[in-house]
Amino acid sequence: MKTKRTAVTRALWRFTSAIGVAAIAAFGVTESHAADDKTSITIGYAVSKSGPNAGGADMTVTPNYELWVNEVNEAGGIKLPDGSQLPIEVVEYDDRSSAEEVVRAVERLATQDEVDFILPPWGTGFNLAVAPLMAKFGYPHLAGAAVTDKAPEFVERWDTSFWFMGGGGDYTSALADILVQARDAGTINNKVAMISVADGFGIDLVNAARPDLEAAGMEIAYDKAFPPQTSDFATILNEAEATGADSFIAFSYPPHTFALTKQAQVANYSPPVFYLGVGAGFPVYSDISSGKMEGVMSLGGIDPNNELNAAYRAKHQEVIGRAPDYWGSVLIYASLQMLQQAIERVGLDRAAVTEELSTGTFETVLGTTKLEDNQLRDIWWTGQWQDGTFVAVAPGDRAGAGSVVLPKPGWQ
Amino acid sequence: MFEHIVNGLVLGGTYALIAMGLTMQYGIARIMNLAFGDTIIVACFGTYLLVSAFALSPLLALLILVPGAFVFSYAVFLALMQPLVARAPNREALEVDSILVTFGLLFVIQGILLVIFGGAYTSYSYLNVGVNVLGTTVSANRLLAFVMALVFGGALMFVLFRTRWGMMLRAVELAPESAPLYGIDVDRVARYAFAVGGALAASGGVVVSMYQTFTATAGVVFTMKALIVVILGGKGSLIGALIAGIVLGIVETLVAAYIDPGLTLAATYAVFLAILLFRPTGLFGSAA
Amino acid sequence: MTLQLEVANLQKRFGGLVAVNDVNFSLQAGEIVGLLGPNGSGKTTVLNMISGALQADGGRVVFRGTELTRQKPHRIAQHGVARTFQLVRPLPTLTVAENVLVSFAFGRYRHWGREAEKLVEEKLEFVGLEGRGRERVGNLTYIDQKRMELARALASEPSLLLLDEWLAGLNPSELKTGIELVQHLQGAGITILLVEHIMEAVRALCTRCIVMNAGQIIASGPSAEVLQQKEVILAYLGDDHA
Amino acid sequence: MPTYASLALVAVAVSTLAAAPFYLSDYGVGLLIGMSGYVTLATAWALFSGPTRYVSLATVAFFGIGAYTVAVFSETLPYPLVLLLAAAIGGTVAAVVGLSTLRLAGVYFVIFTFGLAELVRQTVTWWEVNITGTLGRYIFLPFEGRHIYWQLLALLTVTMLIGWLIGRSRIGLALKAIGDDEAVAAHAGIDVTRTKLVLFVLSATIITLVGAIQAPRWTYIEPSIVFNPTVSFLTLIMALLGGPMRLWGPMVGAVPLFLLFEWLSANFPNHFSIFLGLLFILIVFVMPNGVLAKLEGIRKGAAQ
Repeated sequence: MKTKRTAVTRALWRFTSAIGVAAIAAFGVTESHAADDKTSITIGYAVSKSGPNAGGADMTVTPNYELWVNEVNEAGGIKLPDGSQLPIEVVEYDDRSSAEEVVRAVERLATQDEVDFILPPWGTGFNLAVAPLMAKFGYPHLAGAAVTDKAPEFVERWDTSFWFMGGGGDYTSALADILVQARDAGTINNKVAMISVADGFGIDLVNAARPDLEAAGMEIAYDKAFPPQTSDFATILNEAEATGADSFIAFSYPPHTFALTKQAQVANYSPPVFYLGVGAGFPVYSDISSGKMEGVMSLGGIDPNNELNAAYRAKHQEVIGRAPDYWGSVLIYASLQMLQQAIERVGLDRAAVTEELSTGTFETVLGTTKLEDNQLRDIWWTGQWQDGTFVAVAPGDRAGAGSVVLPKPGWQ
Repeated sequence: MFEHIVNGLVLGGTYALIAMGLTMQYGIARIMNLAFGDTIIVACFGTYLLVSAFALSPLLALLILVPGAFVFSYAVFLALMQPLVARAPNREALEVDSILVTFGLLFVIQGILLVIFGGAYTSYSYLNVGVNVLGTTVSANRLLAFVMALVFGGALMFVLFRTRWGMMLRAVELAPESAPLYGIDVDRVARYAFAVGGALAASGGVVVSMYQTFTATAGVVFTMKALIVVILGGKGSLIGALIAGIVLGIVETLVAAYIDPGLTLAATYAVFLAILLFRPTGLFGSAA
Repeated sequence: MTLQLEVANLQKRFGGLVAVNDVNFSLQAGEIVGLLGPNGSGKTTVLNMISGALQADGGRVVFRGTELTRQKPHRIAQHGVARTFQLVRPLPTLTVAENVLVSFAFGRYRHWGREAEKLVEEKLEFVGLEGRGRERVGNLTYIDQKRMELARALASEPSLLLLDEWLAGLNPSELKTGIELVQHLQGAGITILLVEHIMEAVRALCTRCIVMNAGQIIASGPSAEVLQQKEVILAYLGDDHA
Repeated sequence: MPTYASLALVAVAVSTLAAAPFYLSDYGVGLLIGMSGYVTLATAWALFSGPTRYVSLATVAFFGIGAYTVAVFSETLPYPLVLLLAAAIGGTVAAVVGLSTLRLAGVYFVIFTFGLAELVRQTVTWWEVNITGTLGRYIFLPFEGRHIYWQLLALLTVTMLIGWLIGRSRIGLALKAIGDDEAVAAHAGIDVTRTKLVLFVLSATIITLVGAIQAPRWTYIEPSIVFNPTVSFLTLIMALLGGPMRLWGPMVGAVPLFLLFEWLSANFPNHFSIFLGLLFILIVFVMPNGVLAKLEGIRKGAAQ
């Protein structure tokens, strides 16, 4: 009996010591550092530096955060309304591509590190995961790398959220317009072959595209989703080609976009309309397609004659060592500039900054920018590779838009 | 139908190539190497570096990376696996230990790649031209993978069945407990088998990098595919890995063509689980 | 005498090899019967089929009127058939007492709690391991592990006990103790099927013997007679020469 | 029987932990959520895998099933019913899987369970894309961090209680016997298949509930978020670090490891993977049987 009792005591000792460790850790981290003399503006962010999301974050989000911080600090910091100028101090975490991690990282930034502002993570899902917290703690949430049709609804739900990339329907209706014009001009037939990656992004877009295309009277001859891990597209392209459709649309991620391009070249499949998803607007796409990307379409695009944008691209190349992509990067960079200008106007009071972001007008790399209902609507929806540049072609009535050139030339 | 078979064969060639390496490591060296895919990714980045920085042909990269991977894998076995083998009381304990250690190794390799190359998607083009095979156009680089799988498979098969060293390998695979009775140094054989497995992984990586986009964190995808093929073929069986890889390629292609591309992976796992349940020794494995 | 176990037309193949071919025998209550034969003659295979470790390819095993043929091992144990193993198989992470407790907890009458602890103590005392219940089985000597295994088999309170070379490897004085233990069991009304090579033990214990060679029964009857038969001697001699 | 004093000690510990959200920041609560989540996962995992030595990588399959159930039904059913439903689905899947796989041994079981997690993920993805036509799902439940934490704490307490009861019961003895030698266990009268199945289902049901309880914290879920294989691996390594054969082992492994990960990701966001990997290797080499076994070894060594 004696030995039994000691076993229980020992177990309890273990239990209490485990709790002790937990408690020490929890208390240890709650002591906040006193911030009487402010010597810097702290900006925190959690992005995926490892795990499956790292590829996307590393292309579109992280480099722009780094570029912006670098620029601000080189200029001596952000000028506050009281005349002081404070440099930015960064607190960064790796969310390891895990939703639970990103949520906790934001809680940590808000309640333990007590940073002045929090920049969002990469991806629609993760932006939605942190949105309730950002609203709860009163941080403006500049959701950059998130495509969602529900942005208006989210703005109502979380009034500190701002959405910079539009929704799936914006991109697909712009594409449908282009197809209708080309069909009516007799350049292409009525058939569309469409594939999408089976995750949030692909499904959002394909769900938006179906009604748009049907409303436009196009016939969807092939419509399949493929798993994100797919690496071989020979069969899918064969089947798509066999439908006789003149338009091929893929709502894909970079690995698929690249693989589709390579396979299309191998199979010499070059339909008049060749529209791909994320990745076709990456600078590296030119290497991927061996320089034969003329006529390929995708989301985003730039106005090649816009000097602001050209300067941004040059600066990105200089500081980060590579060019930004032609879609999301510039939008995220613009959101940071807006944050900076809002701080310069109203100081570090987060509510005031949120209000200013919502109502103010800003000079950014996109030109004069103003949000509508907390959303950036002045976005290029469709771009096309023309003479080595990914030129914005829709909305066609926006200043600086190029015109679509169809049919796409062969893979020469 | 015929074109799907050809496409499936070519796709399966890649699977076979990478799976043969794992079957050497798992079947003969008895190490369940979860970092196997990361060896492939290292070779991908290595090739990319040699191609982009030194303008080397990816085929020449083979000559550098494959011996490099052999030495690296040999060293890994010596440093990390040998002590585990020595202390393991039985096969199960070694399996659990090796899963854990190689899981750690996976993170170390991945972490180093992330520090050096970042998390970005990486890709380049080489031999991305169509080749007509019996009326079906396939890409030259994938065809190369297929041919390499056959050549390496054939060469290894020759070594296994026609040389003394091969006989020792097979002895260790079939009866690791009694092999020492015949004067076979099991540890040494295991070291070499592990190193050869690593070299095969690297050769797979070089070829894969020619047509597939890779990131520092993509290794686990290759590990899983290779593992599935190895289990399908029967662990330790090279011919099994070769055939199972090709069968898997054809199954995936047919499912994509006739059922739904969205179900290719589900089909893969379903086939895999069914084999595990009904014939756990694999299609070509020796009876348990 | 009542019929305890009836084995009829038992068959087992491994691949192309016929390990057990048309084996028939029966045991009466309270008997100790020896199952003899050279190595590889199929004795252990018969034992494995009775205890459910192997599925018979043909034939039947009926125990006290219950068909055991396609039952799982744990059902057979609960019906009252217990066994030991050719090489001792202790449960290494359990204590000696826990090893025995397992059979009380899941055997024929499923004892648990204080009552089971008491029964375990009794069984350990019976096999000569009194007071050693808290030890790890790894610390026991070979003979003590054998004792423990017997205690474990008895703890499922069987009416038929299958002993697979339980006396092998004992020195002469241990053997004497072992034989006495088995005789005690008979006194307690347990029927015993004994696979054994030690002739001294067979002569001392078994009223009847069944001799197998190459999967078949080649002789059976009262021990004294069977052990004299030419065929039986030949089978053993052949084995010794191999 | 435990003394009243030790019972009181447990009661004090649980109520202290339950009161923690009132004096901790949201981040503190977040830490406790993460910790209690992983402690529960690791303890539930070890309920089955510890004694039987069946190394399961299916943790995330059940975790994800729980999260998805909440996402699908949170709008239409009352929350407690959703939890019950999640438990029922997780348990049913585990029963079906268990019946077909528990005869696989060793590494085959490991690989099977990993494949199972992927199969579930692929099937859910395909179903959502082709049948329901959506992929991401939103969970708008009015829960704050502390509500989730309390639920997890309750689940953890129940799990520990179950583990403690099992350790003292017939089935606990049966599990240990099975882990040592299945054939001997069967011949002693233990229904090996049923015992393993019961424990597998129990363990999987608890894991499913962890996923279900944590899901509202992420607002939006999709297969790549909830079927993240890292969950399986971390659960495994935490349980192994502490020692899966002991009731307190998984907790002793999970708490420090969790805090270490947190510290690493804060202080070395760019080198996290490398440290994590080195740590794994170190654990295997230095304390292969878990911290508790190591501690006992040291204590024994000191006593001699």
